Amino acid sequence: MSYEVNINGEDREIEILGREGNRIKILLGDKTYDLDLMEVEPGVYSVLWQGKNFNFELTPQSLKKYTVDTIAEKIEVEIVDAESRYMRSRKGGEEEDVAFISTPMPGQVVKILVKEGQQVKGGETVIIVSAMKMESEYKVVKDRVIKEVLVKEGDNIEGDQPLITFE
Amino acid sequence: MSYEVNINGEDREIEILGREGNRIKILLGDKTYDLDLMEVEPGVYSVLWQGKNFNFELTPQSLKKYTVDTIAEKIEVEIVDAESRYMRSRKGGEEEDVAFISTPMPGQVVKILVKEGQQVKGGETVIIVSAMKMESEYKVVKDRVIKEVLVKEGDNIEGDQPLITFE
Amino acid sequence: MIKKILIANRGEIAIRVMNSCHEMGIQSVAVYSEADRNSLHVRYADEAYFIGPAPSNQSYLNIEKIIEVAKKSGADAIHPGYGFLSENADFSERCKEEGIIFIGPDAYAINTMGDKITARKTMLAAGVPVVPGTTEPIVDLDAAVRTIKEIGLPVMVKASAGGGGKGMRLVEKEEDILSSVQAAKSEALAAFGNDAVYIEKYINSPHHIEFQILADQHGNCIHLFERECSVQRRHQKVVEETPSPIMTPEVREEMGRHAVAAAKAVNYAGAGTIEFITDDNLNYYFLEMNTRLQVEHPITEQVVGVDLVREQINIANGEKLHYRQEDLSQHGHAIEVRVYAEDTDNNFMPNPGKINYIHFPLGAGVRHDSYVYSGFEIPIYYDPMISKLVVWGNSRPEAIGRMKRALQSYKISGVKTSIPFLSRIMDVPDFKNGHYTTHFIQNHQEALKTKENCSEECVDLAAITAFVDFITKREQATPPSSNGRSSMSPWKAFGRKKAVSRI
Amino acid sequence: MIKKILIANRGEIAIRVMNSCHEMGIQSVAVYSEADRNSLHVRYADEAYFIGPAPSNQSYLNIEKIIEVAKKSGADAIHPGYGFLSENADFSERCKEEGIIFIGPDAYAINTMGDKITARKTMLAAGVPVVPGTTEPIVDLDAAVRTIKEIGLPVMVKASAGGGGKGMRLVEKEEDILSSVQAAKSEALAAFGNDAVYIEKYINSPHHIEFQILADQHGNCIHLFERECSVQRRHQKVVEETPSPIMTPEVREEMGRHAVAAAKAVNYAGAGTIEFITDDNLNYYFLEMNTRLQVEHPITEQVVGVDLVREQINIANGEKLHYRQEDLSQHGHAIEVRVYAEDTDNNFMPNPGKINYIHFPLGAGVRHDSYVYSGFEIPIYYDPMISKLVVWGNSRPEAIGRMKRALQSYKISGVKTSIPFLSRIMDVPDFKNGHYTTHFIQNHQEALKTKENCSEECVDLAAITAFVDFITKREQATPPSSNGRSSMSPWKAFGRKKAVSRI
Repeated sequence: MSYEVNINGEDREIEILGREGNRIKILLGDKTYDLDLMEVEPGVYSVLWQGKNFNFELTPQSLKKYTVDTIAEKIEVEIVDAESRYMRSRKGGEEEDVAFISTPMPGQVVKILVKEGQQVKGGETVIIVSAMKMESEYKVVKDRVIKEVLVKEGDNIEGDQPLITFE
Repeated sequence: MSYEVNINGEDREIEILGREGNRIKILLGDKTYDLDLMEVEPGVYSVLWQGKNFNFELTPQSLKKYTVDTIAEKIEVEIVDAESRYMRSRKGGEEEDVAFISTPMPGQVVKILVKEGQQVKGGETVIIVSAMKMESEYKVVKDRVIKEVLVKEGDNIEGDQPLITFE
Repeated sequence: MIKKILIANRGEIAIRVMNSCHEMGIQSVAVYSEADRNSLHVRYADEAYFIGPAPSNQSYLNIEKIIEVAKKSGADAIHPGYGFLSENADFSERCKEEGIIFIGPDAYAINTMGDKITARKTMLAAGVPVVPGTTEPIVDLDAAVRTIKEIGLPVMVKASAGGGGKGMRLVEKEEDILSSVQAAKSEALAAFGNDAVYIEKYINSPHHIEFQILADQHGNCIHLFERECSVQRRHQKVVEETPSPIMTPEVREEMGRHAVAAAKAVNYAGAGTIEFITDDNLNYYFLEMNTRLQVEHPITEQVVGVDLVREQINIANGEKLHYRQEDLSQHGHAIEVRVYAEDTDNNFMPNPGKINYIHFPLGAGVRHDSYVYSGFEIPIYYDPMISKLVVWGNSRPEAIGRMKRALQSYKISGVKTSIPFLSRIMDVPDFKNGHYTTHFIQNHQEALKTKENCSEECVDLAAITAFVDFITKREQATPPSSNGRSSMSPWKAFGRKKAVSRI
Repeated sequence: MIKKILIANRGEIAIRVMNSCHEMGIQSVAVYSEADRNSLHVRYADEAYFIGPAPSNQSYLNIEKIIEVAKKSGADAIHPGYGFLSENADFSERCKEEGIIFIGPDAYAINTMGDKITARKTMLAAGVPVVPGTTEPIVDLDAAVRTIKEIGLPVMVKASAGGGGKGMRLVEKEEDILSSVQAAKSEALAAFGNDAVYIEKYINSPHHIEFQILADQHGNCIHLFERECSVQRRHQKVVEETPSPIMTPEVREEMGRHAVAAAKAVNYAGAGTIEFITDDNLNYYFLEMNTRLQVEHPITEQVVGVDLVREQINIANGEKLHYRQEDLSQHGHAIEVRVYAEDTDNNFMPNPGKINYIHFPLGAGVRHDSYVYSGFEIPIYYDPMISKLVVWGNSRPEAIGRMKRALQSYKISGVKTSIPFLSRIMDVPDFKNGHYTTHFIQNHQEALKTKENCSEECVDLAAITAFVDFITKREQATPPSSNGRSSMSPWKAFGRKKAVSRI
């Protein structure tokens, strides 16, 4: 899967090149970082880069959004994955005619708000999925008719699995 | 269910007479205590009795055994329930001829070590059950033949439910 | 001899008082509201009693209930801390009636000092300087001009019926006196239909300097030198230090003498504080007396070496003061900052909530008065102060360096705090040089807002850290697939192994 | 000027040194072994470098690796803390060769003081009293008797080839001299085939009293008074205090002068400690010099008001001492206890492990030097000291009361600690009165083992609490039955509600 991180509003590609214990090699944009990165307390990371020590405290704002508290300033970081790109593209008006709803992450179905054959309006939530203790609502972008509901409430689901398909 | 607590080696009956929020009324032996009892941090209790403040730190030693650290001394406390009494009676040589193995607490079956029809020797473990993150081995006291295994590994079980029956 | 003290307070000050009780072998009795059952002061006391719902007027301000608990528990004295009932003359009186020692002054001292006009008159009679000004409204123009010349420039002319700045004139030059008074009068007349004015000395660069005093029941009174409390935000002290960077030995001695005279004028017994407004030239005027322990008392303790709560208890016991004035001296320099759960970027809004974890700063010269712990939820009902961080240093620069270090290693997660704001104060050149007045925070708003930026690499690393956290947690959340290990990349296996070893 | 310091240590002392670096605006470089990646000293430094596996001979004692990191990081100085490489003359020399400032004395001073015989001779030459005794074995009976009379009673006669107490005789009375020497000699002959003996002054009630000194590179040297360290267990200090309860101003001055003379005799530069063995009559003899910062240095800092690490750095910078002897005085009383992760009931076995939570004692007069935090696992590879708890009080009794209070509010769960044992020391009358020698712990073994018992009600409440915890956790663990709420008693519902609200 390919990822980007949105840092204070700007998207940059990110890729883990290697990892062994705390040591991690990562590509951000065109820069490569060799790091010793450790979660020393819940949500608190110590990052060593070229000997320099950075202490970061992470506060998750949602599933993929973090506020990173450095000593100097707070940095807003959003993880951009396939789902985010899809969501964005829909927001952007250039709507893909997707055939189904899926989640990018493993989780559990909390609530299904539609039935097979039901007509739903654009913007309506059709399913709520919980992952990592946070719930996300998945909406349709335009008016659709529900074809199949492939999961039921309480189901554990893997990522990128069709959950609800459309006519 | 009737309980006793074994305090530094001595058994005394204990019963909750009433509870509302932190307030609890409890009978220990022939003494009644009206308490305000609160777990203020994990494993740390503040107990107010007649205004006096007692801070206790609990260290579970096993499912039913605690070391209670008071400021002055450490008290060993064991909860005595039906199971304990049964276990004790078996240890004491006065073996009941029980028809099945059961657990006093809800939990999950970790491992079943016997099959139906199998001959087992006294003292052999037949099933391992986990409850509250701790595993307990259940043994037969004398030589038995397994009649039925009513549960399978991974099953969630309620307390006092027959798990394995004997011929 | 006092054997058991009820502390009619909560939070850090309740614990502060209990500390001295423990050290003196005195039993302590806590009281708590519904919001405070799991507060540290309850666990810290020998006894603890519930006194009512969370709002303080139904609990910590409930005199009947507190007296009832004192009697039930057999407490022979009550320490009110600061705030709540600490300056309540009725409470002091009531304790007396009930035969319970109130650790604080009697109703007479509280009442006299509690009323601004009575206090002013009492101080004038005792020869303590007060801000020069008229006590009666003046209508006559000539009388006004005469009064201004008596008081001396600069003065503030205020409409006696006024408010909102209308009919107010600052007069700084002699040639402006007549025109200013006339302008103020006609403005007052137009606005309020009344052209009477008050005249008051205007303090140009005001400093808030206060003196700690201790007085026993036998007429002895000493002072424990000054505290400089000019770093204020909306009249709330933010940073306090002692000695004051603008003080001289001569003025200190004179102010100390006046502070003692002020206390003696109301037959004071106990610990108290005389607040003075002081200008750049060290002209000083009595502002008010706080007839209780101050929030900022620790800096005096650090520099003078006297435990003020212990002395309060000794005095309440009827003992004579253990110190003479000549026994006392100032040793080094102390600074206190008040750490609040507040959002300093958002108009200092209180930010109560649950503290996920807290690392207190430790080590040489650091004193910490607090009542919170990891997992504690700061109640919404009371003052959102988390702690008072106090440092001591051999010199003022050493103390400032130490405070910066301490603030840097002070970590609280879960609530927003004033720590970064306090840290920026330590960096403002005017603070470092000791050149500041009560306008300091207002005058340095920009500097105090300015945040350091991360370096480019720091931003990159912050983003990488968030990403790694996301990926790691996600891997950990993935349920094992049915065919087991085969689907697991070495990478995933690492993630899982780490998760396990962390448990 | 030193701009960046590598701290070749771990634990509380690494953080202690970094604190002074932060306060002085100096960059700090941490080094860490495999066991210390999540240690606080790593997060606390500006830079941190990995130096090898957990065992200290492969990491914190690895001179090559540490020099390599110093060069890589551009550190211009190395602070060794205490222990590890702090008294390693080769390391001091190697730093010099590499052009890195070693914050400590040169190889000559370390070597001279590191060898007992050389140190003794150097001290004798400098006029510093050493324990009187023979330096060569004596075979002749008359010579032995003459030597004993020169040294003065009591003396210890020891077989020169001896060990294990054989051929040892304590001589206290004059009439026993001849017979004792004869007995020692014949016993020695029988046991070792050699009847030569040593004779040494016997110190009856030994006190361990040490003097802190500071010396610059310009020949100036001052002392910062004494520390009393007689509360020891197997030669490990357990409690230290200053001033010593047995000291007099006259002896203090004389010992201070001798301490300065001792340091000057080896051209000492830096912070150092001269240890003396002292008897009840304040006769004192040089024992050894520690050519580094001591574990117990904070009590001197609290009472004298000097930051010793800051002064070490100033000295290493080539600065002249900032203090003259006459500038210094002792102010109040300080006590330090060393809190260990150990099982004092089980022969003081180290008890490393994970700290579930920790509440540090706070408030007036409490200083805490530590490096642990809630959730931290104390590594098994190093000294199991958790922290040094230091209190300051106006007087010795006030300091003792404060220490008791601080120990009482110091809570650590997860590992056994020496806190209860230390608390009992504070209660022993001989300690309270200041009447103790190095035999204190040995002589009060019973009192130090004796634990307070809970009252009958306390025992009941402890049992009830365990029971309630059991029942509550059990209810929470019960899966909801299929027919939902109907099976839930109000009691259960309460348990569940509570569990939810706790999240």
